[in-house]
Amino acid sequence: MPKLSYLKALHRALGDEMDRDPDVFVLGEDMKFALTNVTAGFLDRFGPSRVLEMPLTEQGFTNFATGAAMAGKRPVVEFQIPFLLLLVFEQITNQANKFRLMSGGQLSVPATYLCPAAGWRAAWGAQHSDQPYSLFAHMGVKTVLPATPTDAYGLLVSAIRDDDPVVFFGPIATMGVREDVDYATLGPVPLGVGRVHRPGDDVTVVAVGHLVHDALAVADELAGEASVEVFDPRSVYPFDWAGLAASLEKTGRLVVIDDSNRSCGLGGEILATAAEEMRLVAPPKRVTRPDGAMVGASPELDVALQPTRQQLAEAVRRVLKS
Amino acid sequence: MPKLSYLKALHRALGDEMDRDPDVFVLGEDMKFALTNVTAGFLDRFGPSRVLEMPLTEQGFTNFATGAAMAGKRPVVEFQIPFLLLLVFEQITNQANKFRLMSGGQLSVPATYLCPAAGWRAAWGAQHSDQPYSLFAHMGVKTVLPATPTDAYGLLVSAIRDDDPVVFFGPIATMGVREDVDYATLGPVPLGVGRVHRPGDDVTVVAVGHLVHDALAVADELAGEASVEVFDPRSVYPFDWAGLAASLEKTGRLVVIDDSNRSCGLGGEILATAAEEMRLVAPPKRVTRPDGAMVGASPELDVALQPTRQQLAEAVRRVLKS
Amino acid sequence: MTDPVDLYRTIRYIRRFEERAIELVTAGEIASGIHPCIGQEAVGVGVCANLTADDIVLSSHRGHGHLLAKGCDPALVMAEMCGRVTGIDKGRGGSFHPSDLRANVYNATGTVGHGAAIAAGIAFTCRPGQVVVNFFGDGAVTQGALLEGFNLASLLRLPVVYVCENNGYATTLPVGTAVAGSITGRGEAFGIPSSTVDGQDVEVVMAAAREAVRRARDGGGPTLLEFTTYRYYGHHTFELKARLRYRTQDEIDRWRERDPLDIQAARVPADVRAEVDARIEAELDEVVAFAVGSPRPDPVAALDYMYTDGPRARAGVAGDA
Amino acid sequence: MTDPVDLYRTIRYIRRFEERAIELVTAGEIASGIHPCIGQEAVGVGVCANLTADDIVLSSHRGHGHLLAKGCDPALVMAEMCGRVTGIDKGRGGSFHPSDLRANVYNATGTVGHGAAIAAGIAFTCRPGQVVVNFFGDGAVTQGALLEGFNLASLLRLPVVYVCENNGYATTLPVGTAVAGSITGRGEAFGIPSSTVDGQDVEVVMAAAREAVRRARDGGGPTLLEFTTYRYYGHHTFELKARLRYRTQDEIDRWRERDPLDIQAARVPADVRAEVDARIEAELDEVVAFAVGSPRPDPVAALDYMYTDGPRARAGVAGDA
Ligand SMILES: Cc1ncc(C[n+]2csc(CCOP(=O)(O)OP(=O)(O)O)c2C)c(N)n1
Ligand SMILES: Cc1ncc(C[n+]2csc(CCOP(=O)(O)OP(=O)(O)O)c2C)c(N)n1
Ligand SMILES: [Mg+2]
Ligand SMILES: [Mg+2]
Repeated sequence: MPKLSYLKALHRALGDEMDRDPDVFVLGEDMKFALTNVTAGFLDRFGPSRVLEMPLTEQGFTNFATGAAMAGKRPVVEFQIPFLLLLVFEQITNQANKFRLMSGGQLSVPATYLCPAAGWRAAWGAQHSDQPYSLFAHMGVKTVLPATPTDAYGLLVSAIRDDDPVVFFGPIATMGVREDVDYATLGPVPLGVGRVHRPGDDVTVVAVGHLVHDALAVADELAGEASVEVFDPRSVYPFDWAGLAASLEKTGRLVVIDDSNRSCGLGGEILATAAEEMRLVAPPKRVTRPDGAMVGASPELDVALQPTRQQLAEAVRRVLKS
Repeated sequence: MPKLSYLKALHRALGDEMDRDPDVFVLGEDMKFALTNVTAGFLDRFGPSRVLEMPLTEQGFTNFATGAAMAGKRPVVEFQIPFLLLLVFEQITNQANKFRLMSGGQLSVPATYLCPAAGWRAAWGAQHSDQPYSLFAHMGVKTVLPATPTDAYGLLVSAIRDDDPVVFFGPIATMGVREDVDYATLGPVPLGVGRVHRPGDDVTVVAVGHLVHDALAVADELAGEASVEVFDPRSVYPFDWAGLAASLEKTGRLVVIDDSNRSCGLGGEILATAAEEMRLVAPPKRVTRPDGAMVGASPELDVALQPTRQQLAEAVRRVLKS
Repeated sequence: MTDPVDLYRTIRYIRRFEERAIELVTAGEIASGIHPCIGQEAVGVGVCANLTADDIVLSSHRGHGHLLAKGCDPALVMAEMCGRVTGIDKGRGGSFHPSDLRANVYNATGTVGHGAAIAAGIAFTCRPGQVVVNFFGDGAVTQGALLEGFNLASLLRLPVVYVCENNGYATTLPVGTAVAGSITGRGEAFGIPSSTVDGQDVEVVMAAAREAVRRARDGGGPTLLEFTTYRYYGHHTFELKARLRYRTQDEIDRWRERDPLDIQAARVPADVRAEVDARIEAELDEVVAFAVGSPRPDPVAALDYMYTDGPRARAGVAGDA
Repeated sequence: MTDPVDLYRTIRYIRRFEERAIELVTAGEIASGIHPCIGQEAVGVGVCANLTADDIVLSSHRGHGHLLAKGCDPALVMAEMCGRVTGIDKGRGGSFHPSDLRANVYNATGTVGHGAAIAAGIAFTCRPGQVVVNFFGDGAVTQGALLEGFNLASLLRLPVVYVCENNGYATTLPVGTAVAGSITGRGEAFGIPSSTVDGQDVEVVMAAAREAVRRARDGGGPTLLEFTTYRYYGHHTFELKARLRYRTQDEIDRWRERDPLDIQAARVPADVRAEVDARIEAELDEVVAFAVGSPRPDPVAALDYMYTDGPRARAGVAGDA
């Protein structure tokens, strides 16, 4: 079977949707030369009226997408750097995401915000390496963070077809991930539905984004000691609480590995909801970035600020002991 | 003793700091006529070079404050509406708050962002009634949310004197709160240090902002049934984890009431940290706004979207039973 | 809708509609208060006189006049302002951020100035000949996002007419102390034809807008029209209680001498006016009765309309969702 | 620093400094890669020639030339680019966002265009006669926040010189397709004297900047100078690997014919140049040796410098903080 990379999956998903639905169009910076490669060849394939080159005007073109979406189009807005989603935070969370309610359901804003470059950029400086997905979850914006090429394909398709704003985070660290796929089986993956990558009985490890692959490696490494279930929610918001509850019914033990900042991050939300509403026989643990981590200053420091397999293995061992 | 209102406490704290330190100045919209009343009379008292009237240019004047702060001033930037802090989210979290690290400690950004109008505005529409403090905590920006006039005075003074950016949230619902104070005793309140408003043995209720007053009322109401400790962290970030741990050592039971959105909010962070690191003899509970709540559309709906005393009383009773 | 009597009727209607609305604010029926456009009616009326039902309007927080001029049902608009479920937005938009797709009035964002790029995005979807009008104030031109919208509209040569209602103030801030350079200069900087026009005479407004609308219809791209005008009642009805000293009574009186209603009234015979006025009063009685008589939203519906589909937001307490 | 030889020396130094830096990128010593300013050196040198040690520079992501022209220690700048603790920012700023208060060079923000208002804020604190220069590119003028900065600087009549290095591209985007209207028109819209000047001849740059700096010193407020220039090496060193077809070799060659180094070299006798060049090579050997020989940051210090005081951030795992 052919190998599909995560980046190619994004390219294919967007292209397929643009083939399928003439209302879908893409806009962003350096579109013409497809700097991120997501839109490679799209200008020739779909023409300049559906591949819009935008100036260095993020708030402007995010609002532009909102207008086009209210009027019936399905814009996909590409952001090359995660902090650009902070720059347009108000436009997405306080405008695009609220207009449907404010209009009493008259209109919707089917816009997709695609960041195919979330997370660490070595030495680019502390402003370029954030993982702001928890912020969008807090504001109630649909947010996805797929880990594999198949899920990236399926969730980008679903995000584009969704009638509400959806933020799609593709971690830099996953862009090269490759997977054997039968193209015929590629299809939409529903928002808010997680996936058990590896079943287990002793402890549930919730991992998101590129850390899913680290969690699987740690699960293998610990195979002799314990049976680890690896659960990937795939969507940050809405979150698959039922899927998590089902896993905890079985294991009763929880460790989360999450690349977002610790305080008020996704990892905390998962621990909180589990502690409040689900079966836990031992105190849960999370492995995250530090509070308000500033990643990107220099490679040596950056590595120390991101969750590691060793930290996860250690946390799993502790949770199993307690 | 004279009664001091929360709003007057802000006015007094800012005025006292401007008297004490010539580097402190205030900027924002409608300064000249002190629309929020925080700066009432300041133009005559301190002159136009320290009370800067700003156009409808939030990102511009937030960056302006960053520049002035890097150069040694202590700007206090007023925002009349909470969503304006979303509009300048990138300027505060990704610029002002990171410049110290990026400069290797050469410079700091002693700016204070004062929102004396956080939370619900009846019928102003879904864009004007947010409580975005958890977002700043996630990004590691020092953030305070005092509940009483004395704490408002003390934390605004500390925020202004702090050498890092600090966001100050004053809930609309507290502006009218009045307290007997001996002006001589008014003084700085340290960031990151909470306060036990009412000691108790059976359950710890963590309440923030205007909800502290509701929590105290509920504690009274439940006095016959249980001894409720009411803990007010006062700062959202850094959080007084030691203070919370001390309270839970005693009670082992936790309920949080928090006006922020549920998912990835402060309430969740408190439950998560307690579940992971502190003594809990029963599952904790939180009373919050719903996920991604859109408050402000209409009074009837808005009331249904904000935490109530009944919800808190019910949660406390459940936690005591379990 | 370019006949002098029609123009008079619409101005008069908006004037009386808002005067009745102010009564409802005082009576506590409009919880938000309102941003009255009284004194500025000629701008919305003169501009919209050039529009068809197919054309699109993106309004501002001071938008009641735009909505009525564009053809929204006054009863449903008043019901919306009163937060009733019968309102154009089922009571979820309120006075500040109305939208009414039946009349092609899109959501007025609360983020001042940001409508400019939203309007550009809507214009990007327009059929040939269809036009988008975006109304905003003098304060909006100091918001960078508005200028980003100008750049996009000009680069893509979009059919947008940008209408700046320069009423002299952003809340309490005089335009002269907020806007370095000029408002029209901001349009010209982006290659957008820009001009300053008297906003008190509806026929002058109509003529200036006609040219801009034609340019947009013919694929000539955006235009910026700055209309000089004035709001008698202040920024928001809170000024009825809190007297702010940012302007003098003398200034208000001078502007009232060029009242848009008087100017247009002078072009309509007295007997015709009497008839028009009487009918308006009768209609407004029904409008107010409908609005005040309509039901308020049910709290159990507080999470409705948040999302088109998918799971509903979790409630603020576990268990009950 | 206005003598032709000094100007030549600084241009030559920057050119060779970056050529050596590119070698270090290839060698893996500069992990971020760099945004070379090679081809644009005359702008930073000509502008900074008018500044005193007391004046302040706010640079951009393409800032090595600005730093050296303002008098930063090249060894410490190179060490910073290599992420070493001996760097101007202890290895926390890197190549893209350097600051060096010893030379009054403030933090270059990574958010393109946002330096304009930061510069205004710094200028607000300036002593009479002190000046702030903010460098940015042609792409920055399409960022609304930059225009908000222009408005504030003009309203407050602040001593800022805005220097736009128009090198024709924002990454791959040609300025003509990004900027509707003109760059200088954006300054004029805010009442800021604005002009377009040749950026390849350092003496022409210096003369244009002299006037702007004098205006700022004398309390005359901000100026916008647009310098037409060009970067030979592309946006970032990743273009050394990934050949992007957004410009032609022919275009690059035509610009090289007006190379700022050649233009200034022609004004300096060959023997003098030979001596200058030799000394630069010797110095750069030491600069590179110092940078590469310096220690990298210790991971245990990853949370240092985040806050001035108060509790440290919690670690990513409970227990060990
Ligand atoms: C970005 C932003 N800043 C501030 C506000 C608060 N605000 C609402 S209306 C207004 C004044 C707007 O003035 P102008 O644009 O002249 O319109 P006018 O009220 O005069 O019609 C302000 C400051 C807001 N809603 N959005
Ligand atoms: C607000 C923002 N948008 C996008 C980027 C990514 N980015 C970094 S440099 C750059 C191009 C800047 O072009 P220009 O301003 O002309 O400066 P030049 O690189 O040509 O010197 C872009 C798009 C950014 N850092 N900030
Ligand atoms: Mg106005
Ligand atoms: Mg450029």
